[in-house]
Amino acid sequence: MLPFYYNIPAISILLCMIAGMIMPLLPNGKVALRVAMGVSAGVALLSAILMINIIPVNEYFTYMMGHFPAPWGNELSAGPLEAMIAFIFGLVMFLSLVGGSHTIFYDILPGKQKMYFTMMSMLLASLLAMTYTNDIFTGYVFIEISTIAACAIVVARDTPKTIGSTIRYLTLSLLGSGLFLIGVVLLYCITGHLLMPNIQEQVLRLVSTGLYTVPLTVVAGLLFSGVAIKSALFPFGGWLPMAHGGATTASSAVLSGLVLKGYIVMLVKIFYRVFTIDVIRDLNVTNIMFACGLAGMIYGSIEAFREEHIKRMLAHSSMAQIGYVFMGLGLDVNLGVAAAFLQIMVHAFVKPLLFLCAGRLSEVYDHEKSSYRLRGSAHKDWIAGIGFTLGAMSMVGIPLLGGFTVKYYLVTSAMMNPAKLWPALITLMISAVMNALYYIPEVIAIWTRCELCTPNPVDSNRGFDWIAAPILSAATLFFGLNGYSLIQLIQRGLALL
Amino acid sequence: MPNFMILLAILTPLIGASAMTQPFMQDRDRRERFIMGIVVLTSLFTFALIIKPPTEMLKLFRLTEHLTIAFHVDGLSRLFAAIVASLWPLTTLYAFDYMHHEGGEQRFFGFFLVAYGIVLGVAFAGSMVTMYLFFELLTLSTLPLVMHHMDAKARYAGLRYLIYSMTGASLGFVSVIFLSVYGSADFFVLGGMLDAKHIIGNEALLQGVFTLSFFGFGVKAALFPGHGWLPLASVAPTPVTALLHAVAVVKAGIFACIRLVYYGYGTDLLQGSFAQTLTMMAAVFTIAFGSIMALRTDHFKRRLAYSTISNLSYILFSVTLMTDRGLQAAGLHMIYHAIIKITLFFGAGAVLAKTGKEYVSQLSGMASKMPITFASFTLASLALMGIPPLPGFWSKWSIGSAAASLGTPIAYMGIAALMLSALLTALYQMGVVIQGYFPTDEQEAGPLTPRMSRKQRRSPRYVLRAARAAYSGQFESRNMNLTLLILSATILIMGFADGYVEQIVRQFLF
Amino acid sequence: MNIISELINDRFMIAAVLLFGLGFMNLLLQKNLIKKIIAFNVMDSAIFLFLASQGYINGRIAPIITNGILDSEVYINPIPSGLVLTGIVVSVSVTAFFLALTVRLYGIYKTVDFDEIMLLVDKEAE
Amino acid sequence: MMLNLLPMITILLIGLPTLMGLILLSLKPKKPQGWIMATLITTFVIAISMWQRSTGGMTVVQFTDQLSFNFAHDSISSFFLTLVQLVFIPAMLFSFEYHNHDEKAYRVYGFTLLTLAALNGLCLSNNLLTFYLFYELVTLASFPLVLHTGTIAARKAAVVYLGYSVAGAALVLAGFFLGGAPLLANFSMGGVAVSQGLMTSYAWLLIVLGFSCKAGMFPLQSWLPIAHPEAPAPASALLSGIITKAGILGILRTTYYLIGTDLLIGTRARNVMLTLSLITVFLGSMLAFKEKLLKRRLAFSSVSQLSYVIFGMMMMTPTALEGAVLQVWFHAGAKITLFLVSGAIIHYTHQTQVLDLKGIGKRFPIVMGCFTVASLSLIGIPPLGGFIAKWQLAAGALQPGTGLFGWLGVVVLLISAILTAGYLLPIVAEGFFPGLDYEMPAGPKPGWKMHLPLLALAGFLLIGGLFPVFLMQPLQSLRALLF
Repeated sequence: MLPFYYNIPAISILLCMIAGMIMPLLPNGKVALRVAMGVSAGVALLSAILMINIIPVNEYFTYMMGHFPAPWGNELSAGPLEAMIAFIFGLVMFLSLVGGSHTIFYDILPGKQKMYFTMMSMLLASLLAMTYTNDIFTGYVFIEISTIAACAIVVARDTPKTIGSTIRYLTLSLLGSGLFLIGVVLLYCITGHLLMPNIQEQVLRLVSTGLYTVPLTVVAGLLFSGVAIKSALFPFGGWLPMAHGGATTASSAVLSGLVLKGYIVMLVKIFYRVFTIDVIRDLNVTNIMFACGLAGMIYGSIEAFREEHIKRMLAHSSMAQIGYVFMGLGLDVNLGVAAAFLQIMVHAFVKPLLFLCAGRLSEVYDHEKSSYRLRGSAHKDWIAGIGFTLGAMSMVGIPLLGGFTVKYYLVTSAMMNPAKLWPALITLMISAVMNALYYIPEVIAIWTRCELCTPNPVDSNRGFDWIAAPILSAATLFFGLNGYSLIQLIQRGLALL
Repeated sequence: MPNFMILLAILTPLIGASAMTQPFMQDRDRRERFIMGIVVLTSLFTFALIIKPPTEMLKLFRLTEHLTIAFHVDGLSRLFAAIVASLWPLTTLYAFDYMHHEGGEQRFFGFFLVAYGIVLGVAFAGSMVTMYLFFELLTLSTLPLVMHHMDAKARYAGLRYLIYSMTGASLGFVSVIFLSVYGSADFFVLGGMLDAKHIIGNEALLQGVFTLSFFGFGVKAALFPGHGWLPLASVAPTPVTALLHAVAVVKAGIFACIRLVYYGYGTDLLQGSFAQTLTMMAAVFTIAFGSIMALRTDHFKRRLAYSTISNLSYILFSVTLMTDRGLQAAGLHMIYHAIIKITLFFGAGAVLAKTGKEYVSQLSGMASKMPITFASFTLASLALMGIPPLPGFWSKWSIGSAAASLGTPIAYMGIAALMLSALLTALYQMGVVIQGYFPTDEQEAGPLTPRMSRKQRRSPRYVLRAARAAYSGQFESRNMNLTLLILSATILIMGFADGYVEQIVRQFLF
Repeated sequence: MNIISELINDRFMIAAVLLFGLGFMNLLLQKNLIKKIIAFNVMDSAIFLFLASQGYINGRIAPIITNGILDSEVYINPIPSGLVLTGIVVSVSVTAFFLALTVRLYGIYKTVDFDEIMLLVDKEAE
Repeated sequence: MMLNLLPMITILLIGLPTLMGLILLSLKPKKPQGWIMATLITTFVIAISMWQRSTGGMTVVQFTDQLSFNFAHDSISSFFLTLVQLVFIPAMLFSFEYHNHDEKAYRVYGFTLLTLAALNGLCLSNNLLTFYLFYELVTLASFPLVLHTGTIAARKAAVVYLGYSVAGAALVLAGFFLGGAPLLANFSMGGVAVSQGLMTSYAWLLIVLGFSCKAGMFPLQSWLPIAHPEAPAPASALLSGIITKAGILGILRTTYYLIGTDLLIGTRARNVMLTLSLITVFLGSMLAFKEKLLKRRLAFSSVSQLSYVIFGMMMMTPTALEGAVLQVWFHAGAKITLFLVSGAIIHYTHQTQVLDLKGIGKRFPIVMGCFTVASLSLIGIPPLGGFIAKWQLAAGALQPGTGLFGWLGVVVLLISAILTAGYLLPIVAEGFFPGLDYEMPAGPKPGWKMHLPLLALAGFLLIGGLFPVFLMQPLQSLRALLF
């Protein structure tokens, strides 16, 4: 009889899916919202239990779905890293729902609200599945599910603009998943397995014999480019600003904070558990990641600097932040990958914080989104103001906040790889300056009183004021102050993959 | 002195600032009493720390294995903190009158107090990352002050200020990491925090990184490539230009550079390296460049800003000598230039505030209308020119002799630059004084003070009355004159007591 | 001679690659939304064809136990077929979603040309 | 007895004029003449009473262990001190009449007195730091004189004057830095600097160049002909006649009392100075010869004449030094006379061009008489003072061991003397013999306040020429001490 916490991954996934299915049966959106919040909170709780159980003993286990043992059956695998990620996904999903609930009911037609929460739950389910799965084909399936769910929560606020951007988003996502699928299929044809450990031994055998290096490179490339498209890495990121900028606040928060990261988590898991990092290094995929990452950092920052619509600006900045992640992955050093994961976690908190606060602030001038029109809004809603300021500071990289820790570890790991040190360093510096240039004027604008503007009284959103904003801000500070212990945890988790 | 006093000194003004947002601060008298109270209290704490520095370091958070947020009070901190803590109350006093006609006082004084706390934070920072933290915060807290007017000009100046500072900060950030990785711990130690066994083989790399971050922190000190923001920033209200852009912020930049050279990388690593050559050349160039630009500028405050640029590079030049004498000379000029330049700016501000004259060429004959202002301005100008025994001479003296004792070609170039800039200083300062005191016939000044009969004029009562008239004249206001008089007195006293000042500086630093 | 036989052996794979390329390019570049959807389906079916062809082994039968033969040497590999089924389900659902969006847009703008639609959308935005 | 005398005379010589000057500037009295004269006479009496007495040093402020303000009175001090007081009285007296219609006269008087104070401090200062202080103060106190007329040109001239002087001071400071500690010692006979080889001689060169700027030596001479003519005549007389001597004193102190001649003879630095001084002598005379504006011609003549002094000091032979000191005295006398005369002419005829001075001698016989005497002295015609000075200079230059420069110097001096005659005597000739067709215009005549100073100065030149002993005797003792 295996201990209870072995079931937690499966339970949390199934919990979300079931919740998603029952949503349409619920009386109205308010109830559905509560259910969704409850589910995501539950997921966070379960993952916390899982963490408590496995992190101290540093355990990594696989969990068999159904009754077929490997190599036929379908497995989940979990370790400290997956547990942490799952916890963050659950928590942030919960907070986004809590903080964004107002705008959800403002933006979305009553008829569609229940569906919206269905999609949210499905999204969480697919994210968790992508994190936990031990079977690459299952991975593909959940990628597709997440695609549909993500597009759905974008289109939920159904205006022509969002529909249009959704179609663009959908098209590119489909291209991405197509590439991913063909990669999976090729891998299966080469190795004859779908479970990561079994594939791994085949791959290692092939590599040792030196056969099939070209097909392996092709496979790695296909998987990478599939994920790159879906997580809006530089050349493929065109769809992101429209989609994230147009969606309702909660959706943007979740999309920028979580969805983009889910794919990357899965990619890293594949690279570690299927190819092993050394093979990937030999296949030169990391160099491409590195280059694309740097390009993304610069491009995203510049675009964000030129953007005036505040939410699109945040979306552009997400592109830059994804660039940080891929740079970390591309550095060829374990600390770099760890730093990338830290960035994933920090950004998972900071970006929702920024989106939620921006949403609140724009409510002050009845949902006006252009930066210049937000002057003085922070005085009307000082919690959102402080939250936004904190997030912006973290993005700029002020010590004591998460952003600084990430930057520190990225540079430190870059110093271990002299070949990539200077490009990484210079790009980091440029993008840091750019960050300051578009975040700080924003902060100043929201804090300067303006006489001409006519703010309308905002009804207080208790969920946001008392739960979402404080917790997200606290998390930002937490990452700033405990970087060392976290990075060690992550490294231990990576070692187990 | 327990070491949590440091936090007390840093936090007091911040708390005070948070009170500024409250509506009950609308009332002017109450607000001014409150602000003055906070500022004086903070200065008292600071002086307590300077006089009886706490022995052990105050470690707050451990960010990573190498980075710690820590505070301590060492010689350099005491020096810098003393300057700041003694000038801040004066500026506050001055600002009360000045800001009265600028408006937006609540916001202004709020950030003014915040800046005080943060500058103290820079002064008492015990580790590289702490200093970096407060450095960034300093930029953010002074930005609203630069953009105070919120018109296009101010916003443009603010943006430039932001770009320059952030670029500088990100260059400095590199050093934060390299020092922490190549060093044993990132706490400041006189002589360098680097770990000897890590240095071997990486000298060139470290020197290169040092050069980068020296220019990075030099941005705040208006070192040549990064000087562009300072003249623009003179759109800010005068108390800001005077205190922040002549003393607090820019001296913080220099403070950081000193930390970098003497407490971070250590002079042993840098002495005689290409890093020293590069930085020193930049400083030398800036000295000449600043003076020339100052001479060519007609806008009063901008002229002073350029003069600040050149004078700051005196200090940086002396810092890059990388000898103990150089460090001491730098400290000396830090003190003296602070007092002199703040006096000059107050003079300029008084003219600007009371007559709205912005350009030197408009000032002809103003001296007869604002006697005290122009008297103190002249005194400060002489001090800046380096007329013995005024303070400017002594600091220039120690810089020059320190450079001569180093004796490298660039050091001699530096002396030449000092001399050139002495000449130019005389020209651009005396230009103002001449305008003030000797209006040409073409541009005769307005009505002078009322003439009296000889008997009246001989009588001592007249002298008193004249003095009183000057003290609270129609053009000059009480607080401004008070500050100006205090500062002039300080300049004179310091000039004659130079021996003691140098002794104190030496005692602080070594 | 053997080149021909090679080609004949790999006929499924070649067809799959051609179809995939066709679908990919159209999905990326096609303006007409309906054609986009079709292209997507072509692309997916290409992958399924490929997968199925990989799983099929000449001269064997589907793994359905009818006449009591239990020797696994007789049957083809069942897993690819399973994967294909899953894939078909996924692609069908995506197609449905995509079509739904298209219908909404057509309802608003009376056209299925994506570029035109985006132009109209931007015009509305102003 | 001397020692406790020093504080008093220092206070009186420096403090009294300063006080008077400040009072004038602040209270702007209408009729300050009496007070001013009283001050001047007091200082004069003190200077005379201290004639050739030498006291020990007196530290006023001790800044650091090395840097201090230190005063002393010795032979050289007394030479310059006496001269200063001597020439200020007539110049001031003259300016009373010159400024009789001037609303802002108090400003001239006040700054003149401040300049006097600064000059006195200069003569009494006993180390280079103190000297530097008063050197700067002389500049600051005297440039308002140039500024006084308040025209744009005057302002330009003042700024030029200021700039050059400060640049000179900056050079001195640079020399300080190079020379280092030895230069901080108190002045003492024959110098104190321990040999530091090349660096010291270059430091010396820098310092001397810096001082030579005030003395208008090439290449730093070009401010002088711009600034001096712009000032009111009495002021420009003082500028040209006595304030330029501040530079001379500086050179003399550094060379003979700080570095010491032994260290310098034969160094490249010294040769540079000799060459420059000779160039200036010739250049100044040439330019003066070609100049048409009277006051500027006189200014150029100062450029040339002062470099006689520098040349004399650079020869570093006892006789040449005597010549230099004598030249200081008699050039001061002559040049002040000339400027005052030009002032009188300007005041009463508003003529500034040389060519307009036809028959001026017939109109103002006494004034032009003094002009003639001064010119002759400046050229060096016996029995006037200038002759003795030039004679001593030449003799000193021709002493054994002076080498090429000696001969060269004498030749240049002769040429320059001829040129001097060439640019001064025609004025006299034209003035007294305008030709038959000249009829004298009617107009006001100078009063006693102008005549008396001129006559006094002319008399001084004559007496100095006839009985030079009162200068020669102390000079003998001085050379005994210096060499």
